[in-house]
Amino acid sequence: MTAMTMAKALNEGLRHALDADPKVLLLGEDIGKLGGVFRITDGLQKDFGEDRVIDAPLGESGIVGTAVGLAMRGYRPVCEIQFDGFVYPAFDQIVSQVAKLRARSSGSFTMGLVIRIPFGGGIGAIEHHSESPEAYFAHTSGLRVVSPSTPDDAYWMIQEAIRHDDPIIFCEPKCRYWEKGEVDVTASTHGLFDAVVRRLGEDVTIVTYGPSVHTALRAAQAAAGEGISLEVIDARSLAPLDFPVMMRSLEKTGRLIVVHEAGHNVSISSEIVAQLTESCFYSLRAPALRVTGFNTPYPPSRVEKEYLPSVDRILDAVDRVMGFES
Amino acid sequence: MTAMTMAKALNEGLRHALDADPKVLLLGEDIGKLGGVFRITDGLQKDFGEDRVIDAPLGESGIVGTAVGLAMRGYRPVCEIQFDGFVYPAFDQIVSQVAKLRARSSGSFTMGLVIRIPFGGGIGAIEHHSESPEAYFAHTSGLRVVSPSTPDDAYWMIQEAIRHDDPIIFCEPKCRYWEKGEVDVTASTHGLFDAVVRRLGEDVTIVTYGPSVHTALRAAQAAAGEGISLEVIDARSLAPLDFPVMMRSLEKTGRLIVVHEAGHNVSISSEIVAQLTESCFYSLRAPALRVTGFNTPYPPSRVEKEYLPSVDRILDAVDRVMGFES
Amino acid sequence: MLEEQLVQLLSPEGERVTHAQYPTTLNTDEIIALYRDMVIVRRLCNESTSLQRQGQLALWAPLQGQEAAQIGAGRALRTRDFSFPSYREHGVAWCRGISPAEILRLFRQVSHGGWDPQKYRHSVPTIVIGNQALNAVGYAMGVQRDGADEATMVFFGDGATSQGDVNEAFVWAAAFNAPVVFFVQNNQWAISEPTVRQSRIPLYRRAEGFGFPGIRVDGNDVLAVYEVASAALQLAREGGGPTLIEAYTYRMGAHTTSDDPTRYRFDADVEAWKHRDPIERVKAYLVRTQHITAAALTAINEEADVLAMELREAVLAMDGPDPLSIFDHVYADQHPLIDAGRQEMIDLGLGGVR
Amino acid sequence: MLEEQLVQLLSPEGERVTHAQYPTTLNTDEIIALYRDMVIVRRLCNESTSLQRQGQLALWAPLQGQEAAQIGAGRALRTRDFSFPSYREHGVAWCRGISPAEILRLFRQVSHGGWDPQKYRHSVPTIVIGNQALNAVGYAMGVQRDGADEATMVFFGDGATSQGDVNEAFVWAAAFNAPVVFFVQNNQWAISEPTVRQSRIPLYRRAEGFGFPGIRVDGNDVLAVYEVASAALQLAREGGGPTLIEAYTYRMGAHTTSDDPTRYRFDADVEAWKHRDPIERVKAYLVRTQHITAAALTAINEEADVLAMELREAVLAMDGPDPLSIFDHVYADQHPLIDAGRQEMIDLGLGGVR
Ligand SMILES: Cc1ncc(C[n+]2csc(CCOP(=O)(O)OP(=O)(O)O)c2C)c(N)n1
Ligand SMILES: Cc1ncc(C[n+]2csc(CCOP(=O)(O)OP(=O)(O)O)c2C)c(N)n1
Ligand SMILES: [Mg+2]
Ligand SMILES: [Mg+2]
Repeated sequence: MTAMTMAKALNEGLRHALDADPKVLLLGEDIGKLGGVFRITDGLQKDFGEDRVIDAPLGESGIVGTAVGLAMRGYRPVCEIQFDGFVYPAFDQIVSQVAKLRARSSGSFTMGLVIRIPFGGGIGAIEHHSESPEAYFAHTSGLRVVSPSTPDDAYWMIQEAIRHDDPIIFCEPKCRYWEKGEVDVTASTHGLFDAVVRRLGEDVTIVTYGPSVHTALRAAQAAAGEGISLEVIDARSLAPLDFPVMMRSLEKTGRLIVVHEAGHNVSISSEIVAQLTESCFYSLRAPALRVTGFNTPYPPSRVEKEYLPSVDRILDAVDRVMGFES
Repeated sequence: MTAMTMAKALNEGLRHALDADPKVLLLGEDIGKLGGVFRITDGLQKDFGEDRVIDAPLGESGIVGTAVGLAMRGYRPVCEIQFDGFVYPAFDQIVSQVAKLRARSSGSFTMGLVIRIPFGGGIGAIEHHSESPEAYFAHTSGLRVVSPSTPDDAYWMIQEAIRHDDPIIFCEPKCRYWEKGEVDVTASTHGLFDAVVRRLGEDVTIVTYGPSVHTALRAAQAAAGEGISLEVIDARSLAPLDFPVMMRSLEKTGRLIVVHEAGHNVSISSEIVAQLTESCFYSLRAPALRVTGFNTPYPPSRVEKEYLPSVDRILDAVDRVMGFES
Repeated sequence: MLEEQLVQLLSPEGERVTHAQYPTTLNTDEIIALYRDMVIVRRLCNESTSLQRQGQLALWAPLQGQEAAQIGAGRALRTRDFSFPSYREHGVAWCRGISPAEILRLFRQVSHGGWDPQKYRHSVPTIVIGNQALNAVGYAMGVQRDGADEATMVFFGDGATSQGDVNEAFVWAAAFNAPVVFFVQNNQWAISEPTVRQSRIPLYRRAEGFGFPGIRVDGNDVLAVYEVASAALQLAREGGGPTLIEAYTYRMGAHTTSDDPTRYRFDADVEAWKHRDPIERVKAYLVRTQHITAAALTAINEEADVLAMELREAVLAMDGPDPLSIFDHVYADQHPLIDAGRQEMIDLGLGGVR
Repeated sequence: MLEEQLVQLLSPEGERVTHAQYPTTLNTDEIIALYRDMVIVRRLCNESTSLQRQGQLALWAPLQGQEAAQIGAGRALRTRDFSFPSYREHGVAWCRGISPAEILRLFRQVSHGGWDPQKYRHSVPTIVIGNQALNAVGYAMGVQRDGADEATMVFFGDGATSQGDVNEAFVWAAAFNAPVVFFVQNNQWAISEPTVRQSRIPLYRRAEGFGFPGIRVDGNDVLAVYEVASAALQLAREGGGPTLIEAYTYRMGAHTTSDDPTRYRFDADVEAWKHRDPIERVKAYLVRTQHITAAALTAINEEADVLAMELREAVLAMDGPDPLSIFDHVYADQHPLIDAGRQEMIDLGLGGVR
């Protein structure tokens, strides 16, 4: 076990991936000398060269579009999108090529590429630097979407994602980059697409992911003080969702709250609630609630605290599901 | 009342809009002399000139991006995207500018533009010509998304959308373009964002929209033969969704099926089910079901019949909700 | 005036023209082989149009008029090169060794692809205009990293030059000096829109602005296309970087079988271009120079007819696909939504080829 | 060598240079006014950097080194023209009459915009690189349709020229002969990437490939920028269509206050560019020619100091926003999700400025 930040864990994970497979390449804006604006690729160009750690011209469609071609040639490109709000110029390549080329070619082309997106808010940034675009990708058949919430997950999930033969949208909770955690560099504990129960509880199941896992755990601690026991599930994989883990929990607690930063309208939480209310119809003792960002564009960061799901808002929802008469 | 096809109704609606307001402009590929590949703009360039009915260079980001600028200048641009699968190059402009410019400018800029997208399958087309991208837009705060299912709605909704000061994604069910229906050219019956009960029923509420309304109505007819009464609601507005109309129905029937062509994962039906199971928790007598396209890329059209929600698949779901023990 | 800008080795009347930079490297047999290719792909194209008219294909995108551009470029490619088509490059696919029936699988909509792109080193068609230009540059960057003696060629139309992706592809190719050849067939129409709607200057000049060479070739002159394409491919293989080739040609038919070109262009223009027919041109040359016999001409036509009949039979026999196959290649690995969908389809009794 | 390509009217040492195509139209008072603008915007920029360092701003994007480019272009605009900034054009905003405090609203993150774009005829900042180029062309197409005697100018950086949107903007501007001027500040860096990563030839030449004029001006020479921009704007107003201006300049500071340029560039380069400082250049000219007195120079500096102090006070006093305001301008019309969100926030007790 080694303590490191998520940023460092990702950096180490990428380094291992570059070491393990000469076909692994990194592409992105400012990922070379600068090491990326978050320093996730710090030192990698120096050690692996400009041909493997590629400073890209300023165009996201170009980054993903050339990564597609590199994947066709048998490479394993890892794209860095500098911030969540800058992935949209690449949306066409992602939806029309990345997600579909394997099927179109009846499996002849392997789209073994990873698109890393530092996502979510809470860092006091300006517009377009705090978005949560995961729903767009989760809705797109042909893609997989994952999000680590701890340094250990970051270290392992990035390596597993790079090794995987499917295209993976890798959402990194940027507000957690600098939090430290223990990393077990000897072996990974969970499968890439497994949901994980982060805290056992009896009364309410909280399903969440990425930046909000930490918030939910703090809420659970606070709730425990009031005698309410929250089970916190880190979804980790947003597409596919690991419903069996969530169902087992819900069958126990009978109450569900889903938490994420994206607005709730047509979102990951919509899918979780829809699917679980179908699968656990008998077990549900109260309507499932969602604690999410509001359905507005991400606001100026001076008011992001009020926009984002907070411990208070989660506890408020806990009160509501606990108080529901059923 | 006049009988006309949806294609003709849209053409007439656009003509009225062009007539009524000199600021209305149409932009799109091949919308001039050709009248669009579906002939929705047939004759309009001839009558309103090349400055108002603009054959665009081949670039969807260009179409939407210039429309944004025209809207800033006080015009009311109506963009035609030739087929659903070609809207993605414009995704960045739609998400980052169209949806956000009003808020960013504190209301100084009005994004009174319409993006028309012939959407959905069932016409035997090749890849990228049968997609259902509505979930992407419905998830995006700042946009509104509507879809007519009848010629009468097409005629009125396009005019209302053009007059509206918010940006509207206008999803036209292309497989219904050539079906005729009565159009009341004297007055519109419903508000642009109202859901409408297309058929009254007692046992199960079917919520659907666009191309699937027709399918649901046929299923309702078939079910009636077996003594089961389906209430069919045409959502019409996909963002915002008109929940009060759906709730009233569900409180009566206690059973819900949502039908659409897009895959169900993180979709409009996810949101409808999540919201209605929360709002109508007491009324629900069976788990809500979804009958949708499969979660794969849209398949070769030789098998689209099997991919799309059909009368049989709806009836199968009806059997399941009716048979559910609660 | 037009001709001045164009690299041309055969005049429209089939006279040999010399060009300082591009001597002909082809012998008579090779020229006859190109002629044969062109006759065959046109014949197969016509057969496909009629198959579509008879309801056997969902759609057809005819190549008529563009045979010289496609065969010239397609034959300039070496086996180990890799090529990226749009949706109209049936002639290039033919050169890559893909069978006509495989080409029609997409148009019969039993598949979105139709052939194994790795086997033929020719990617599956790209329908979203312009996407493949960036994919090709990426592929070429891979070739470059492999240190391989290969070139990548990507095909798109005049309309595609307006797409952001194509222009980003130019940026990337220039920035990385990628071994890629951009081959634009300027057939003068993007469905109903003339090229002037996309650009007010000749398209080959676009490359200058990005800092790499652009060249305009008479796209109806198979000898010229072959030489220009060969030179650009060789330059790419040798590390000379990208080239943009504009093959100036004409779409003699409709955009696709869904299109009605009478709505937007004059018959007279179409007639005028018949005098520049790429097949007639090389035939005139071969006949005038007595490089080909009447018997050989007949034999080629007959061979084309046979291939057309074989194609028809293959298409009529082309079944399926099994609806269950839509779940087969979405992911490389197990996926719960795929498993559930497959099971649902089986339960609904929708599987199986009918 | 570099200078040869550049339109220059003042040498780095402040000597007047003549240019056949661009005579100076400015009198001494006007040149002094430009100097004053430049001194003020630099002073305000430095104040903003220190406000950021003190935690009063979320971020700051300094313009240091680019004052001549921005003031030259900004003053060439007429009131009725419309301009589209990126995120660094504080100097242009100043010229448009926007108050320094309004400019800082975005950087304090009390707003994503900061000023009323219709009032000042200067759009809100665009952060997604390249988007505004297409928006500007659309705006210019509106001007064209209105038959108005106005030009549109759009600002972006060297990095932005790689984006699809910027190149599509070139396509559209050329196709419609839109009255738009593309003003690229080539400050030689896109964060850590030198311009050569985007293009291997000078950026102004990109326009040629799209069929409209491109011109490279010394972006550190305010006189030259003013004249080149004025001419291009006038051409646009008169129906002459688009121009691409590349202002060759240098980002003397960091990309933003979040950036650490020591990781990717040499101090020596930064030092070298100090000799080309745009403010020193015009000052040297004014002093050498005795067009300005020492007292006047001091007065300008003092005025700048006062403005900086006023800015600081305004920023410190800048409150809010009320969290409830996030619901105010998302839609023009009633929307149930907005109503519900607002109500939820009120119920949670989160509203109100703190
Ligand atoms: C992104 C996108 N937008 C629109 C279309 C619809 N479309 C198909 S072909 C075509 C015209 C293409 O013209 P060009 O590039 O000249 O190729 P050609 O068909 O002439 O070979 C259009 C607009 C598309 N396929 N993709
Ligand atoms: C689409 C997009 N991708 C990435 C970014 C992140 N980013 C912000 S500024 C910048 C560099 C821009 O360079 P340039 O265009 O030269 O403008 P400058 O900052 O030098 O004024 C980048 C990559 C962005 N804002 N938008
Ligand atoms: Mg064409
Ligand atoms: Mg720059």
